[in-house]
Amino acid sequence: MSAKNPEYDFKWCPGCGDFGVRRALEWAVEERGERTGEPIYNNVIVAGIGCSGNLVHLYEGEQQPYGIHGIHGRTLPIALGVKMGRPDLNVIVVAGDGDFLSIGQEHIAPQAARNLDITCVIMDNGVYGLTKGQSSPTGEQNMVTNSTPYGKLEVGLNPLQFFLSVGVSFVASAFSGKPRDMAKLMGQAMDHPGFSIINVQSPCTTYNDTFEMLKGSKNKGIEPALYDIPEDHDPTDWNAALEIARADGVPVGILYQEQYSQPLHQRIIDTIHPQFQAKTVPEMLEAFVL
Amino acid sequence: MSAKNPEYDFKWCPGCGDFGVRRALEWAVEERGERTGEPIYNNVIVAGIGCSGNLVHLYEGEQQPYGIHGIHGRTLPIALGVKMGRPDLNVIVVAGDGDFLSIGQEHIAPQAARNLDITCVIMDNGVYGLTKGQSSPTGEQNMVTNSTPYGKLEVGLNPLQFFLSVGVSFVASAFSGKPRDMAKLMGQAMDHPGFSIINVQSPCTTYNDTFEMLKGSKNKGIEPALYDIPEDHDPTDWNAALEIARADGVPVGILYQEQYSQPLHQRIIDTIHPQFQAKTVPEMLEAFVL
Amino acid sequence: MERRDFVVRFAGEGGQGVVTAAEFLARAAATVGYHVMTFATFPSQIKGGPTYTQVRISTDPVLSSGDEIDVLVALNLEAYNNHKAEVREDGVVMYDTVFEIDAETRALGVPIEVLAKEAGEARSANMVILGALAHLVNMPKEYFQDFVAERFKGRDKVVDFNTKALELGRLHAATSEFQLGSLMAPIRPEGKQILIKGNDALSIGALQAGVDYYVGYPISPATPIFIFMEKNLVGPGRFAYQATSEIESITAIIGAGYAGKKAMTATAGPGFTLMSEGLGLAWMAEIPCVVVDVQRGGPATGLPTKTEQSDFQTALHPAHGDSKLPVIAPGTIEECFYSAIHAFNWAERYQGPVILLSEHMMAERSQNIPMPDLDLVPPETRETYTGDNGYLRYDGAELSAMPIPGSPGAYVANGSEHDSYGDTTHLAERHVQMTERRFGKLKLLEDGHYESEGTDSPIAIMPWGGSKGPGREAWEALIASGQSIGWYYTMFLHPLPAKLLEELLQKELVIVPELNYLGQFSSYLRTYGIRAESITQYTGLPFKVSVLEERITKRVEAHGRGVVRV
Amino acid sequence: MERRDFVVRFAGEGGQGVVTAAEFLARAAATVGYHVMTFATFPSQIKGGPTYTQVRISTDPVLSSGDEIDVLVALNLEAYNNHKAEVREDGVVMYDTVFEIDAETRALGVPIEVLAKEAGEARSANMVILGALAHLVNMPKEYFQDFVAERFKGRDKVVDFNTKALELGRLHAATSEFQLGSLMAPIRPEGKQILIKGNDALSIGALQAGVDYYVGYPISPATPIFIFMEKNLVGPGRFAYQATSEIESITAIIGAGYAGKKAMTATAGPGFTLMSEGLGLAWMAEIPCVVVDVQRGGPATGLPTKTEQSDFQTALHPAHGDSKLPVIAPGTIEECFYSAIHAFNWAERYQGPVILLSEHMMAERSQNIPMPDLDLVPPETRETYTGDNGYLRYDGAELSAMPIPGSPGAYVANGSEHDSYGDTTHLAERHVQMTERRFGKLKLLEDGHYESEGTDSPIAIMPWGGSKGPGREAWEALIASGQSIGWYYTMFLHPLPAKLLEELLQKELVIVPELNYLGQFSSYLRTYGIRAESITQYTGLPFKVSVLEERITKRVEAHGRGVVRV
Ligand SMILES: Cc1ncc(C[n+]2csc(CCOP(=O)(O)OP(=O)(O)O)c2C)c(N)n1
Ligand SMILES: Cc1ncc(C[n+]2csc(CCOP(=O)(O)OP(=O)(O)O)c2C)c(N)n1
Ligand code: SF4
Ligand code: SF4
Ligand SMILES: [Mg+2]
Ligand SMILES: [Mg+2]
Repeated sequence: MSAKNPEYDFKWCPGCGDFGVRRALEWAVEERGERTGEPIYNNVIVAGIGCSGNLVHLYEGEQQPYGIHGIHGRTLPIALGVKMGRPDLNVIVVAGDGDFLSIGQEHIAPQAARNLDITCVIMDNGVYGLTKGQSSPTGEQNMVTNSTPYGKLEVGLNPLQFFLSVGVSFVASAFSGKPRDMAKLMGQAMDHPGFSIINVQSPCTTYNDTFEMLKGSKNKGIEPALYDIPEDHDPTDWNAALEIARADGVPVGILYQEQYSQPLHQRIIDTIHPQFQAKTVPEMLEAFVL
Repeated sequence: MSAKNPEYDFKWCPGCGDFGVRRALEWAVEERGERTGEPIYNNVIVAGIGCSGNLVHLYEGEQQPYGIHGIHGRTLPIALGVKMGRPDLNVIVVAGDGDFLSIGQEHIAPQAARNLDITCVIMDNGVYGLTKGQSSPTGEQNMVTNSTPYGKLEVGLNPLQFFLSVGVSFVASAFSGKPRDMAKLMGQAMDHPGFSIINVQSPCTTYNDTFEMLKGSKNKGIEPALYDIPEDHDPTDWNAALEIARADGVPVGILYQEQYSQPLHQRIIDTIHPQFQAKTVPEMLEAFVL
Repeated sequence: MERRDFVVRFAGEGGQGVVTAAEFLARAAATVGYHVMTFATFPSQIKGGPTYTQVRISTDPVLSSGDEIDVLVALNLEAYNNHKAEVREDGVVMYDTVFEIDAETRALGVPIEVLAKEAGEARSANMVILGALAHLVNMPKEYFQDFVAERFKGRDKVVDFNTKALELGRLHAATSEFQLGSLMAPIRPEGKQILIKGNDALSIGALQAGVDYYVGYPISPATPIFIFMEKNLVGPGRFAYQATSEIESITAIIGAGYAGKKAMTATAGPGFTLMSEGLGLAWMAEIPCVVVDVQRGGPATGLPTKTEQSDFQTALHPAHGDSKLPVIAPGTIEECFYSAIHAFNWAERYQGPVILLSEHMMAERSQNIPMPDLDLVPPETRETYTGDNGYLRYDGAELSAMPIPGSPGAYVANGSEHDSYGDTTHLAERHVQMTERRFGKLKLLEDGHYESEGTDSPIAIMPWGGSKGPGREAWEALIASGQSIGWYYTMFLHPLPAKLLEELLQKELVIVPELNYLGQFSSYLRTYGIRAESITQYTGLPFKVSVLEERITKRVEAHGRGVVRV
Repeated sequence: MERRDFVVRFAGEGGQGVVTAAEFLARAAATVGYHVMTFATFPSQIKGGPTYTQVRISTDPVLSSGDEIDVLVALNLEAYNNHKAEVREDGVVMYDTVFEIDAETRALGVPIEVLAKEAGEARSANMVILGALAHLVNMPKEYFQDFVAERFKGRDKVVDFNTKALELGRLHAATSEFQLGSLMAPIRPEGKQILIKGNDALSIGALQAGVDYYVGYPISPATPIFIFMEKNLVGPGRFAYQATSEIESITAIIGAGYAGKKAMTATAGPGFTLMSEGLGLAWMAEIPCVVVDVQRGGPATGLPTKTEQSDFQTALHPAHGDSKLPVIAPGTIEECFYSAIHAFNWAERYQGPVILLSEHMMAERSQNIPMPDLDLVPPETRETYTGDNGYLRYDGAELSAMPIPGSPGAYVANGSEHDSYGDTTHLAERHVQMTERRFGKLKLLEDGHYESEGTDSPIAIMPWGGSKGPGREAWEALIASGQSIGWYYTMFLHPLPAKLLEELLQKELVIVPELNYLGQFSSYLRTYGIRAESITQYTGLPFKVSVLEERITKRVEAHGRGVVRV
């Protein structure tokens, strides 16, 4: 977009993790297009409000997907609207941890229960970037930010555990520094027939630079927090997934994927359509005739 | 209230489970008052909107607690306001499953992370009673109601699992038909220094009469769904609690109680107060002097 | 004495069949060709609680539910005490002899249950009452009998005991000396008639408009629309669903509207308020959708089962920032049907959110209306973009065709201020252009129709919404009594029909009867420079015609004496 | 040429020190006794993006940030291109010689970095600029030198290289022929002065009022208030906390207000809209609380870093049903302080929610003001109930003492319509009584003060909020030029001071300069019958004084020609 649109001038800070996420998403969408033959305009990106949400304007592929950049915290119900209005579209949510897990948190469990067939990419940086560095739900207890000058009082939210607990049918974890791997995960998530979430560690270089913590530093003797989920992990095993989510470190890969996942729109086609005989307006009115 | 106030004319339907909950709460509050010597007016009941929420007006003890009967779904943040404004008060939330788990669901995980020191009594009847029988989050998949004429599409929410997963520090399950037992649980929940929730099976005799399912019927050969949590269950064991929550049947008793539970207001006293030297207004202004 | 008109009120405890009896009476009367209107009010509780339902039966079209009661059917003592004052002097109280009332000249005790059992079935209690009622107004017994026979066709036993109950009730009443004159034979209205409630009429109107996406959350008095959609808005390409809150409802229909659907939700005040932020987004991003607010008593949780017209101000400006949403308000059950089509047409035409303001009063009452004319208001559909990629969605100062996902022309629908592509911008010129673009589109909606009569008079009355009926009845009475007052009415509240605005600006005084404290609609008219003033009422009940007559007359007289408006 | 007034704009990319330079200049100038005002605008992004900050320095009190630029300091080519048009004819553009500009007569290239390095430290670039600026207006070099010496006292090296950089900048400018005359020596204002931003002044005002409970959620431009409270509102009995959303903020402060606290939150448009439902509850249940809305450009996510006065309508009627909330809007930085006290006083006095409408424009600008007088507006506290149990909390038609949990007098604060106990009711008479009670309490707030001058004139101007400054400056110029126009101003927007309302009703024309499209405040005045009309602007920027002068003059002339209002 910015390529063709000189008026749009938003920029992420140098080194911001979101650059990698954007690249990965471009690749994944392109790859999906090539694979399925669907045009790019069959994709709709629903973006949250935050530095992260600006991804929707910065998408710089040859062709651009549709986008909605709405209001803070409401990506999921907007996506519900798009997807259930047009189940043929590929719907992708991009949002920050504040947008998705604080003000927008209420919308996660319901989509999980419905198994809405969309893919969410969460740019988790542990802070509110766009409003300049306040505490976010995923920030750890005692963390000092400008909104928690004496240390954050509440326990940090473990997003992967939360997603699993409320029944999200595809849960993955990724790192913005590895866009190729992430693009692959995104492709798998989009192919998953149901509600999928990829929680991406996407560090905020300005307010919460976790690159070193994530990648480790040989010089400073810091062990990397990131690790690849072992090949032998069975992603259909919910308990094993929960164990990974609750363990130390930041896993990369698919934690959980429900084996027989039937998305909401499919359930409707399977259970309601056969039961129902649509009435016309004259037929409906007829029922009220005196 | 209704005793002294002839203008108030709300009534629950005959047999409604909420009668038992009210009785239990009256007992528990009275008992607490006797035990602690605190007057009844130290209690504040924050009520949801629904048949259940009317409990706040129907409280018929000698003396009445304070009450807030506000807007649909907002019991918890209102309780946050009361409790953190006045940590010396005993704050009790009474709400229905629709109020607490649908529109109000977003407020649960944050209070759990904060460990707000209040007690919630959820009257779970699997439907929206006051709006005449629509589907609620705890209703089961395929359930037919007037809002799900072709069967509910999404998976029913398991409230106990949800509470445990988001870190509620005291989780119990009760049955409205056993008010004495429930009163005891309520007393324990109020004594727990942190966020406690008692999920009460409180059947809606008009729209979802589950008494038979819960209590069973010898005549019809229906096994009761209710069972007492075995004495040997260790309520400090989170995994064991989760197992109970995920298993079949409706447990009665305490599933989980965090052993070292430090509520939000205590954390502030312990961590912030020692760090902080309060400035006066003149001191603050002085910092801006030219 | 011949009567053209007759009002019965059934009052008792919820669960005593008050609503059923009234609906049965209304349907029976309408079936033989009378005009009928019901009115119900009850507490916000499921079983029990004081409830009453009123039925007005008339040989002429009915505009209001009737000021005074001809017959009060009291099913318990409390009901008797609460309602007796509203019985007209020559009216009758019919009460169940299971309780005693204080001495009362015009009271007819009926041993309802005894007679019903005698007829063979306690459930036929309502028929006993109807039989007695029939006698009181000298109605041919065939009316009800035929209706029963038709209604329960094939279930002979039911027909039998109900017919007997009717007869026993009639005979019992005949033993008394009470009589209210004779209700004239019905003048059967021309054309097919339907008996329908406002919520149902509105729902079917929406289907006629082409609604194909509905997400809603239960709330009185809008729930019946939601339930109607859940049941009927199904099949390929259609979707109706229960949200977890009104915030979800509004944002979901915005997503659907963006995706090309005709999307709608319905709610009442508390839910409407929760939709505020979403409505601001729909306005800003230019996304068509329809939000029905079936008003009830406010503020906050308010009075869920009472009627009020107090959401107008908030409907105009639900969200922060510069916006002023299109608002349509039906004033009759018929208009509930047509206004739903207009609402969708507006949403599609100007590409934005439209508020359809209904009221508890209309939502829950039954009335006979002519079978709606499906050709009267042709459904419109937005202009969609059919070109290639690289489209400037928000170019220029006027409406532009809307691209739909799945076709070329991808853009970002943006809740931040944006440029022609939909990308975020902070340029002053853009904000000016886009603000003017958004407001400019309202011009497309200024051609709504309106009613005007007696336009020569410098004084007019102009009710809105559900106050149309009582307002009209009062106006007709005032005209008949020789007063000179103009009549204006439109369901298009914002933007007002341009010509109507011009006409109103000429008036010395425009009197607006409305059911709220603030005089919300007259305040709105005054912002345009119209010399408008309200007659307000905030009891949770509709206007009585006689009260309106009196208050209008007083205001007109004061005007004559040179009293100027505030 | 002697000058009393001087405007500099620093423009560049975010991160180039634009804000720091301006703040430094303002503080230095204010320290020696000038009056100063800054104005900043930047995109909604963290680093980079076109940013500018303007500083006005004057020997007299400053009312607006200045229409035309005397000196533009352009730190990149884009900044130069975007801003050069606003430089006055005899002004100067100072630009960094790292880039080239097209031929321009009055442009002074400064090798900023080179000179800074020469001074010994690249970080002293800003001082090079300030040195050059000092030369342009012939400012004694001691002003900045002394300020640097004081500011960095004890850090000799820093004092040293900054002083050098100042001097190098000055000398470089002196090699050019540019001169803007001499800025007159400052006339030091009497009494202690502070240099402060609107958000800080408002926060301290709230503390002075006795706020003891704050729950908030980050949002521009209100975040600084939140952060101030997080830092300062701590200690026993006090609480400041980050909510998960604005719905949580508002309902939490309602709970706290009920529990006896002076509770507050601050937000901007999108958050304010989300608070609508809660505000309706606070009105209905009569719970004191203060909600600050620091307005930004709307609607929806809108223009987070631009200024606008477009939330007024929604502030009055945020929620469905009959309510009309008290609204106070400060118009200056000083008023930010005092209005916060008034807002709490109102909330406590009438027992309900009060909206304090600030603006981006004031929130983010620095200005010197006299040290606030802590005795001027004594904090008020609600009347609390001290009797026994069995109290009728909502009895009668007037305010009644409020019981506080933990003391006798328990009742239910109810969002449904209620009786005197607070229990839910559906009775018509109760709804009438309670509605009148709620609105009647507003009478307690009608004694606000206001400014009025030139009251003989049939025409007046009456800006509100942040448009007060430019409006006043324009008015003073018009009066000086011999025009006869009255001046009205109040920060008490609703309810208006009763006497002011009376005065305004006498006017032939009240002109309201305001930063929104709809003319929201003049519309509101027209609902009272006042012949008000707006001069609107919706660019996201404040009014220029010259533009206002011209537009007011035109309107007054049109009035003279008999043009009547719409
Ligand atoms: C209703 C509402 N409240 C608050 C805001 C202000 N706001 C904008 S972005 C943001 C948080 C962003 O945090 P996150 O989602 O983590 O995104 P990030 O910037 O870190 O990528 C907030 C609170 C808003 N736009 N709307
Ligand atoms: C914002 C809002 N939306 C909807 C409603 C309507 N409403 C009242 S009670 C209720 C649901 C009640 O269900 P639940 O909480 O389970 O209580 P129950 O009646 O079953 O005890 C709803 C949706 C409302 N009052 N406010
Ligand atoms: S503030 Fe943080 S999240 Fe935002 S753009 Fe900068 S680095 Fe990225
Ligand atoms: S509807 Fe159900 S929940 Fe409500 S009072 Fe009746 S039985 Fe109880
Ligand atoms: Mg973030
Ligand atoms: Mg329920």
